[in-house]
Amino acid sequence: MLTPAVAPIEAKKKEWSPYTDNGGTTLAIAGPDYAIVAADTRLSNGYSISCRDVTKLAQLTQHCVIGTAGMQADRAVFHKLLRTRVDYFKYKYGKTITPTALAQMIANILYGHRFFPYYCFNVVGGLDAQGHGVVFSYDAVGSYQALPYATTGSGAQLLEPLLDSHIAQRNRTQKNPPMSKDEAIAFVKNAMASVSERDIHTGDFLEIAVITREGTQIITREADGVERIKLGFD
Amino acid sequence: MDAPITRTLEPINTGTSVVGITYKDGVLIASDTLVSYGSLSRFRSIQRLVSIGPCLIGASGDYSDFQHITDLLTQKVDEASFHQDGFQYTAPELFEYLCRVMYERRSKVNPYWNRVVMAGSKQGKPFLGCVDLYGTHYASPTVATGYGEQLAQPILRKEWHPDMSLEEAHALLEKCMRVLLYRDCYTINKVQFARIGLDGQTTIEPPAPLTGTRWEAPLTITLP
Amino acid sequence: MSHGLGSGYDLSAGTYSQDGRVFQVEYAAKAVENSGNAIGIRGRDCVVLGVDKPRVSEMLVRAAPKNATLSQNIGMTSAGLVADCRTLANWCREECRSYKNQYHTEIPVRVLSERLSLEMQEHTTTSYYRPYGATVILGGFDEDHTKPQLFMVEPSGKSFGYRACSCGMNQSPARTELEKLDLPNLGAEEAVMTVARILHQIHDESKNLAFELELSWACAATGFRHVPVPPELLARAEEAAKRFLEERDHA
Amino acid sequence: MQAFATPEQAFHEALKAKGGVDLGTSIMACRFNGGVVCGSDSRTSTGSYVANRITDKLTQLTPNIYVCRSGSSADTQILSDYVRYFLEMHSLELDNRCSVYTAAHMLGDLAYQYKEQMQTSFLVAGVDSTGPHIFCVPLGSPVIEEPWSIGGSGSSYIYGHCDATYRENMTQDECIQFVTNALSLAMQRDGSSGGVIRLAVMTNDFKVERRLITDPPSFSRASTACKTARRRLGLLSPPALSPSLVFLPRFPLFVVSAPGRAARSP
Amino acid sequence: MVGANGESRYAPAPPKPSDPDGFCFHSPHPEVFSGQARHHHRHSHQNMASLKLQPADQKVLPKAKKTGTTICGLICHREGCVVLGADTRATSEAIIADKNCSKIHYLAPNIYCCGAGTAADTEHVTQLISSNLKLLRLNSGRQSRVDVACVLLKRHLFPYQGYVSAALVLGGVDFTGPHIYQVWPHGSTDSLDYVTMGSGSMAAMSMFESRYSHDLTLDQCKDLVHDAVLAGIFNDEGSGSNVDITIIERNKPAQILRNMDTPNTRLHPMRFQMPLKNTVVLREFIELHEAAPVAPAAVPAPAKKAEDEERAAMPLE
Amino acid sequence: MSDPMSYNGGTVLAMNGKNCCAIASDLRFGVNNIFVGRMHRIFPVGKKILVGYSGLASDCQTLNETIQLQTNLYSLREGRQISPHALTNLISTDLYEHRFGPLFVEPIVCGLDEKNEPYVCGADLLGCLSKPTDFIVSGTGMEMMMGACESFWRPDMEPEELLEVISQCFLAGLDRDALSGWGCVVHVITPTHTRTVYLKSRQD
Repeated sequence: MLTPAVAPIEAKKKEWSPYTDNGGTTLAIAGPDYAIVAADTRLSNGYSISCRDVTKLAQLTQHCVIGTAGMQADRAVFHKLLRTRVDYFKYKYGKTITPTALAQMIANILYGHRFFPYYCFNVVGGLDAQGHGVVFSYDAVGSYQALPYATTGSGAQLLEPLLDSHIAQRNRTQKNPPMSKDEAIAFVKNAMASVSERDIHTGDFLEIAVITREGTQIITREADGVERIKLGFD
Repeated sequence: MDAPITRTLEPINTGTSVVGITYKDGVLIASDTLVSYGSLSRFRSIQRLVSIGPCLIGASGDYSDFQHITDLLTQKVDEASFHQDGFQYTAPELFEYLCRVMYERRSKVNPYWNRVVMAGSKQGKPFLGCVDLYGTHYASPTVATGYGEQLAQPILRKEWHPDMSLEEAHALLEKCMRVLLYRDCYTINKVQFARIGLDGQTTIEPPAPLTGTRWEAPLTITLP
Repeated sequence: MSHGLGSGYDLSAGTYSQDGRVFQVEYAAKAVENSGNAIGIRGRDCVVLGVDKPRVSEMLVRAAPKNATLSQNIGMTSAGLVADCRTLANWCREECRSYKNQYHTEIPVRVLSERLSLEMQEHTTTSYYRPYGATVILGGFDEDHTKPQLFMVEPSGKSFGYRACSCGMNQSPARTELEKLDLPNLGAEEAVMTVARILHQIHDESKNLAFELELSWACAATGFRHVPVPPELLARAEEAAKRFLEERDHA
Repeated sequence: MQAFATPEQAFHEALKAKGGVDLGTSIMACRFNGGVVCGSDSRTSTGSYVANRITDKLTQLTPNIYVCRSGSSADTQILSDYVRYFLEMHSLELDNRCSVYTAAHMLGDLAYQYKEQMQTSFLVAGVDSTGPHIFCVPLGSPVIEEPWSIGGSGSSYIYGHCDATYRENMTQDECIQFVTNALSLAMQRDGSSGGVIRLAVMTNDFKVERRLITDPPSFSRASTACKTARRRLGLLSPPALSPSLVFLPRFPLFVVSAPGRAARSP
Repeated sequence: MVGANGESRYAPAPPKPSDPDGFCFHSPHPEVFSGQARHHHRHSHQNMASLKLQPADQKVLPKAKKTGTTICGLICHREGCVVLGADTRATSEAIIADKNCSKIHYLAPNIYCCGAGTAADTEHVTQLISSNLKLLRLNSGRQSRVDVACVLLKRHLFPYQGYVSAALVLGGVDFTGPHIYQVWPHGSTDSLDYVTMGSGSMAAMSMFESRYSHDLTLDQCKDLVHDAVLAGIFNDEGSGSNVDITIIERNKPAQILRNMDTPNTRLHPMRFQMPLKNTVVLREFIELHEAAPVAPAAVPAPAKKAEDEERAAMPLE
Repeated sequence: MSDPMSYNGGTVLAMNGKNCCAIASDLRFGVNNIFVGRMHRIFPVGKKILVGYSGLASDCQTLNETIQLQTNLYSLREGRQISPHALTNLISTDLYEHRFGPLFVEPIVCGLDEKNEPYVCGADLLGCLSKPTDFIVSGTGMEMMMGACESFWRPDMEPEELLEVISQCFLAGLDRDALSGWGCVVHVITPTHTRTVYLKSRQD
């Protein structure tokens, strides 16, 4: 005979969730001839900062970068899986997967885990066949959408209206031409600094992946090359 | 009869903080030698820092799970060595394996209830990593688990620098362990240090009480 | 065992011949006799395992290792079909691992040899299997490190403990040489030298086949772990062996 | 909700409330200079009812190894049965006595594997070719070797006593006395422990002796005043304590001195 | 003691729902616990009815502003003074509600008090005690004593059983010398040489425990408090922004070093000016404050048309 | 949506400028996610002071009426208009009085003080005051407004630019908050006049 349960401990068991949120914000912008994916590098655990320098970006192909907020352990596995799938695609079809196809594949993988989802909130940026920037935004179970810009993570709510206003130029009578690449990089710095001012889980350093026809450059340092791109450390 | 139950899914025999830093020639980690049983300081001289092949590991959390993890890693390292093809796991590789093990158990909703610190070297540089029961992992020059994350990490982040000598590193960790001794209920004054050099040489020091703890206090404290 | 003798009764290990023999097993032993030689010596506080690996091709850079470490303290060498030897090595490794998982101690060499002999014997009883064409020499220490252990398991499943044993093409001359040794007083390095010498000595030079020597040992110097003999010692042993042969030829 | 010092106590109380058959227990094992002694109380309970008052919680695993069981009666019995069977096969294969280490780890592995379903806490004690050994396999199932070990719900009350009284290299008689005293102290204070004391003494020459102590020593000093009063009234004869069973603390008395710094003026 | 009932000493829990079918706020009825709650203001329960708006199974606690906080204080024995420190972040869940709030509250000229917990509680409790101290000073003509402030605080907090969630570090200097008290929301107090409170308390305590000694000079004490607050700011996500320090010395006005260190200034600021007249205005009114006429700044669209537009956009009306 | 703070929806935003300040609010009055009608949530308290309320509509109105009553009495008693500083303290005390059965309102006071210095101050539902130098938001769209404000707000804005910035920030946030919308009103207070502007916005 097995002995019956112990109430308090059983209750605890039910409480344990295999999910945890490590915070952080991602941002992606599609430009006319570039795409940008950016994220902070903080790894939060409750109210404490586990590590100040953990990347949320993964370059999947020459012209495609994914940024993932949410749970770090899931993200690590998810990125690893994507890398192998990208390699497998190359092996099978003899060419690199396009960002658009990859975007669909990511959605399929996420939906494949519909009933034990990856706690991952992704943005994907890349260049399409014409060399125009494309950006895709996902929920945790694979619903996705192509957008001119996207943001996920703990600071997404703060960031989204800012992007509406500054990039889509909603509610404006006079529209400016789309941002150049350098303007966009400056804007990303400003926007992420704004988020880190108001969201406690976002901060430390900023990583920006800039995707152009020439390839992908991940900017982690300021132009002078000495300093990392800092966000708030507090 | 009730449905199958999972009553020891919470840790019972637990170890508290493990603290680690890299220094000029390797990695130094420290922990006390207590395994608590609830609030009872039951096993008072347990070595919680273990040398496995190319690395040194220590963990806070459930001790039986830690024993199991130790067995797994030892087996992994041993099996590789039997083939005598010159292959040896490096610390980051073993760390990656450990992360996958932790993540797998987390995905079965039956985690190893630990936060494991792993020390070793990576391409001639010290390596120090940490993985928790969710599989969350990171490498960092300063690592602290359990109460250490709250109480030791601020000191480490403030005072650590990459060129520390062994003596400096030792003194810094002693300072942290002292603070933990003051402010963590479930620790005892019997602390063990272990280090692993860049050459993989492991030294586990015998446990000893911390010196220089201060307990001066007024004879009486009268509250208003 | 000429072709005619077995006629009809040698097709399967599941069939006896009319005079009570299992030809398949004897063929397996034959397969062992067609291969290079393996020698094991249990000296004073040491076990040395040696094998000569014929150079099957001049193009071969380095022959694959034949001595295998099975657990921390146990090694094996073998003669016979190379692939069978490898399979058995892996089988043994798995057995060592599961024993350790179950009992949290290293498997004693004797227990391993018994289990291995059971496995090999099982392959001699049904027509489904082909008997292993390999003889395995197991050597090493038990967990208490008190006494070196040496066992040899043959294709039939026969398993005995030995002070020294040999198998392969020239097992008889090797045995003759081994019998001359003062085994209980043989030190580890001395044993390495001896194994190298005997392997060179028994090697049939008429065939003029070059061979590679592979030696492994377990002794106090290795912390009772089974490891390959260090290259420097191996070179020394080979040199000494060659010198010995030259001197013998001169004499 | 009541606060419990140990998970074991908490579990025991919860199990009592639910009506499982439970070894609310005091068990103990201790090494001496030529072997090992293990002992236990003899009470098995369902809720507050004593289901068995002369239980034998010491189970022989091999001729040279005993296990003291506490936790759920059913769980501990099935696990020790399995381990006994495994060890028998093991020692047949080995053609030798198996080590206490192996026995403890086999039990520990099983208990760890089923730790979500079972509630077990063991002390494995025995002698093998390397001498006497005691392994503790508590709830949660780590395997930890100790020179002496106590377990069960009653153990919470005697840690201080054991810490203060244990000495290394005791003789067999001293060790038996130590175990007996500790267990009877636990049985006096723990409602879930009681009955008689059972002992198993294993010596390095692989002899095993079982003992049954039907009159555990009593240490009730707290009620001295009361007894004196009644004695004066002639209601009670003086207590007859065997001198060898008198409990004498061996720890030094600490002198509390005032610290250096003067108190702040209020 | 606070820690003894299973609640964390470091994160005072919000009020727990206890009413099975109503809203989760539970009135502790302090008068029941203490006959002396009379002199403080009453708390009204008139709004309890509106709480029934919610379905019984979904009870959400409205978020009050919290000061996920690092506050600390220590005594400088060498110079007989007290140093208090605090960060300046106020959070509402994971959002920073205020980047530069002040958490060191005035109680008396020689007594200050840092507050952690629910921001409104710390504000109002300290204000209340401050005014009570003032009344006592007026009545007695003597300087306020720190232990009096401490007693007033604990007498106020205890009847609320922790529901007034103010965790305080009280510090001051009176004629008996310097004092630091730690005041828990449940009303227990500790008198110590150095204390910390709030979500960053452990980070701050790590600095104190490793560096405090009785021989520190005032400058060293100030540095230590500064570093303790910084430890909270950089290691605890609930704390952030700037360092406030208050130094209270005997027979001197307190030095209030508001924002004595600002290690987290805004990075990557936007440099452009928002283009003007970029928003569509439907209607516009100008109300003059003074009699003097002021020309309205360029009225854009005719109001009539704008009204029409708006009406068109309002299908429901 | 059982949180009383988001039962009716609505957002208020106030910003500091150079010698001026501005306050904006939406006009939506809903019940959870259902649009019911429009309401104003910014009310004047004397001249040059506006108070915006977000939260449970009934409590907004209640608090407004209480405040109007008390400030009127104040004016009668003192013979002068209440200062924004005193007003915020009044609001704070009023709110804290209901500590254990709170009014679900987060008011924001925006105005010019006696010296015509801009004064922007907010309170949470228990009456904790927060007086920033830049801007303050309350209501269901708090997060959404904050991001844009953090980027677009600059120190020392003139009334024209202030109007533009607060409008753009507010409209940006409004579009992303499901519980606010249906029109938007902005008041810019300068020493001489208060300019009230209705902005074109999405009607959903």
